[in-house]
Amino acid sequence: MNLLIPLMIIVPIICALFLNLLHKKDRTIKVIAILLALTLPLLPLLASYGVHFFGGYEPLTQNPTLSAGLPSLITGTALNTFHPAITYSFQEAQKLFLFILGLVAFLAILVSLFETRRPSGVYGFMMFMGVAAVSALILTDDIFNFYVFFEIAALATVGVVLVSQVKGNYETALKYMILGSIASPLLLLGIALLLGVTGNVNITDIIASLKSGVVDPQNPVILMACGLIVFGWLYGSGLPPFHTIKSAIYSKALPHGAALLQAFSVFTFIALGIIILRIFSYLPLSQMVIIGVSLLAMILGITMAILQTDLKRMIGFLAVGELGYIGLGLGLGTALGITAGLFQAVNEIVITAFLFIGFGTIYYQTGESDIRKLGGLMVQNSKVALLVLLAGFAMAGVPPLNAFQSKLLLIQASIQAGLPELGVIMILLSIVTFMTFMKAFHAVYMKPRPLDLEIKNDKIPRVTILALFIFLIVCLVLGLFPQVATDFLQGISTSLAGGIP
Amino acid sequence: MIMDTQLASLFTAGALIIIGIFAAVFLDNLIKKVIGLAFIGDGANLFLIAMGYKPGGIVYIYLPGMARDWFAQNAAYPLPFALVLTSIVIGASTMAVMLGIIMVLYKKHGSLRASKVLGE
Amino acid sequence: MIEYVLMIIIILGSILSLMQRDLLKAAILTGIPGAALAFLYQYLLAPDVALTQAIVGSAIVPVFIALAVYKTRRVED
Amino acid sequence: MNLYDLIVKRIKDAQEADSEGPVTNVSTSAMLTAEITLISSVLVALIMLRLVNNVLMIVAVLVVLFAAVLAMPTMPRLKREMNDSINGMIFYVVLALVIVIALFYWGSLNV
Repeated sequence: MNLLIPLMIIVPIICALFLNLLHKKDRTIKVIAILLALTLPLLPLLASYGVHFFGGYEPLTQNPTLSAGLPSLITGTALNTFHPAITYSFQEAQKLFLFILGLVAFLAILVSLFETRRPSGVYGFMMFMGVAAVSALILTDDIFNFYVFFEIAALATVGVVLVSQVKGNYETALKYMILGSIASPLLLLGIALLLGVTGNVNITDIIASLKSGVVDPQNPVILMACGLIVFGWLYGSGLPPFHTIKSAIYSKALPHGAALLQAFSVFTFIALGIIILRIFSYLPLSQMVIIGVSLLAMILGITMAILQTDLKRMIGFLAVGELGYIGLGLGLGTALGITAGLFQAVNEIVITAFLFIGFGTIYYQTGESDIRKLGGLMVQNSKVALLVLLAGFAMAGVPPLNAFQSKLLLIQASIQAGLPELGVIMILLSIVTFMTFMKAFHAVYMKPRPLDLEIKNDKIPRVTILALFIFLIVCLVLGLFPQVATDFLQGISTSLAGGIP
Repeated sequence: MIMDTQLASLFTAGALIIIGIFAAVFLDNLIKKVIGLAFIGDGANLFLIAMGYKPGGIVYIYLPGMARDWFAQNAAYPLPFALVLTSIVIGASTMAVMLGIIMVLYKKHGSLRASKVLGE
Repeated sequence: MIEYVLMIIIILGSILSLMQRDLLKAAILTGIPGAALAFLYQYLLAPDVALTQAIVGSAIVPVFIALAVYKTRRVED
Repeated sequence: MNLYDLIVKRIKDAQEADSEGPVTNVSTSAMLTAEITLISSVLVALIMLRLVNNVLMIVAVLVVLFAAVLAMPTMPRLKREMNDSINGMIFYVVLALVIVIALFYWGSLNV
């Protein structure tokens, strides 16, 4: 038993509830919130690898005392290896993902504590709750548990948008909830079909019963379940047709909230993507659909991003478009491709959070995010402008920074898998991404300043600049030493690619 | 009967889901939309329940005096039922949040028509 | 036999509640499929779920919707 | 009047019909870039059809190329189509649901 594994979910939930109890004692809350948020990236680093069974119900094979008196009807069959408890599995890949999630959450919460006037309240609650839900999504090996936390993450997303006080946030939140109420029952329906056919909700057991031939893998019901789960995946991660609503959600949140929300959707993307690959990798169609949807997301997301005039909406569309790179890596199905895709996911979370918080300083200073009304802010804060420029370089894949390494790996993987066209599209769209970024950068920092632009807050909190520096350091470390991250991902990608004949 | 109970409930669940999607797509009133969305959730729950049903079975409560093997062969499968309890509560809370947002939006726009409140 | 009647009530009740122009009536009619679902769960050997559904589906959900209707407007425009 | 001017003129016309803010140099060039990116990446993606059949690939690429040139400013239309209205969004969501289900239900048995 490894007690630190459940703590990774319990700590953020306790933070969420506890900090609301101390309402109105702002200074204390600030200190406690920072200390508790600091444990989020530290916990996964300290925990050792292992599996946690909630309630302590191990599979019978691992618990001889429980299985002693049982009839051979149970111990002699597959029931002996089934997992009766909700199982959380914490391996190398989960360690990396949870560390990155914790880091982004810590920095986003840190910045929000100093940029918003009231540190306690619903905003912090929603952020911590979302972090707890997404940690559970990454850890869980139980598909119904996944669904429950999926819904909680969606509600937390809505909550972050509702309290942002950006114009039009209620409308966007309601749209997101209506679309979510169509999509998530259908995800539940897919889970119900899987449960009905295999009699299990534990993913390892579902795979075991599919592999051993207890259940016919070509059963039409299972194909339908795969379709419905893929549909839920589209909703959870904001792939087309959900890309418009997802980018609207990012643009209606506060910048630090958006930095966290994009991390939520990328982690939902990889968590559910890994589940789809694990269960349905024997269907060639599932990989084709992943590739097709990812291509569509890249093309639509990035071309729509150029046309936007709202700064946050633009980065929102870019974030959706970058999801496509991860999907291509996963869809290739080779070990190299999956490693590259997951590495790209880690990089993208860091870089997009970097960009959101970096451009967020503009919103903090002027309260304006329409690029036609902005300009000439280089004079105000040239230091932040330099950092934002570096973030843009990182997103486009300029060598010493991290996305270069992962995009290079992705292109190598696509050539190795015999699909060099994907590499060409990736390079093309990277160039357009960079152009989009430069358009925003030029409009905000270099264009002559409009006369009616007024600066509300002259001074950017020092914490924000510190957060940007930490993001830059992470980008540089991952860019110079990609092995730091890829070593963690090696295990999961070989096991995922092993399922493909 | 033409159909057994399990199949008929699966069809009922499918009909509920289709009615709900129909309402979400074609009805313009926000409250009607929310009612329709609640039906989609109900349909998915009924589907799960029907998955656990056992024709001619008994309720999955182990009473003293029952033979263990007989119970194991006749009881309904309780796992989906446990899941539905969670799902019902999630559905109700999601609906409450949506209705709350609708009330705020009504104060702002003075209308419940989706094409007016949520258009563009 | 009774379960088939319940299924028909569920489907007809849901359609009926969506057809009302008076939103308060629609809110109250939502309780009919909710309650019928609860009875159906009882017939499908799930008494504990039936209890939850009876409370949520036939009381809480209609009351929530009715409250929302009171706070907004009663007749569909 | 060469091809570039022709394309830019058509894009400007389409944008004026859209009438959302003034038509600036930046917005026109953004529209042009988006248009070219869309067409070229779709064309490159279509080359992957060679895994199915070579002739099919050539035919598909040519057809899409001609269609793209004939219906040139597709981007303003696409942008208008992907607006934030809830009815459009729900329509596309249900369409995607139908496509995904149909693809998996009938597609996987024959691939």
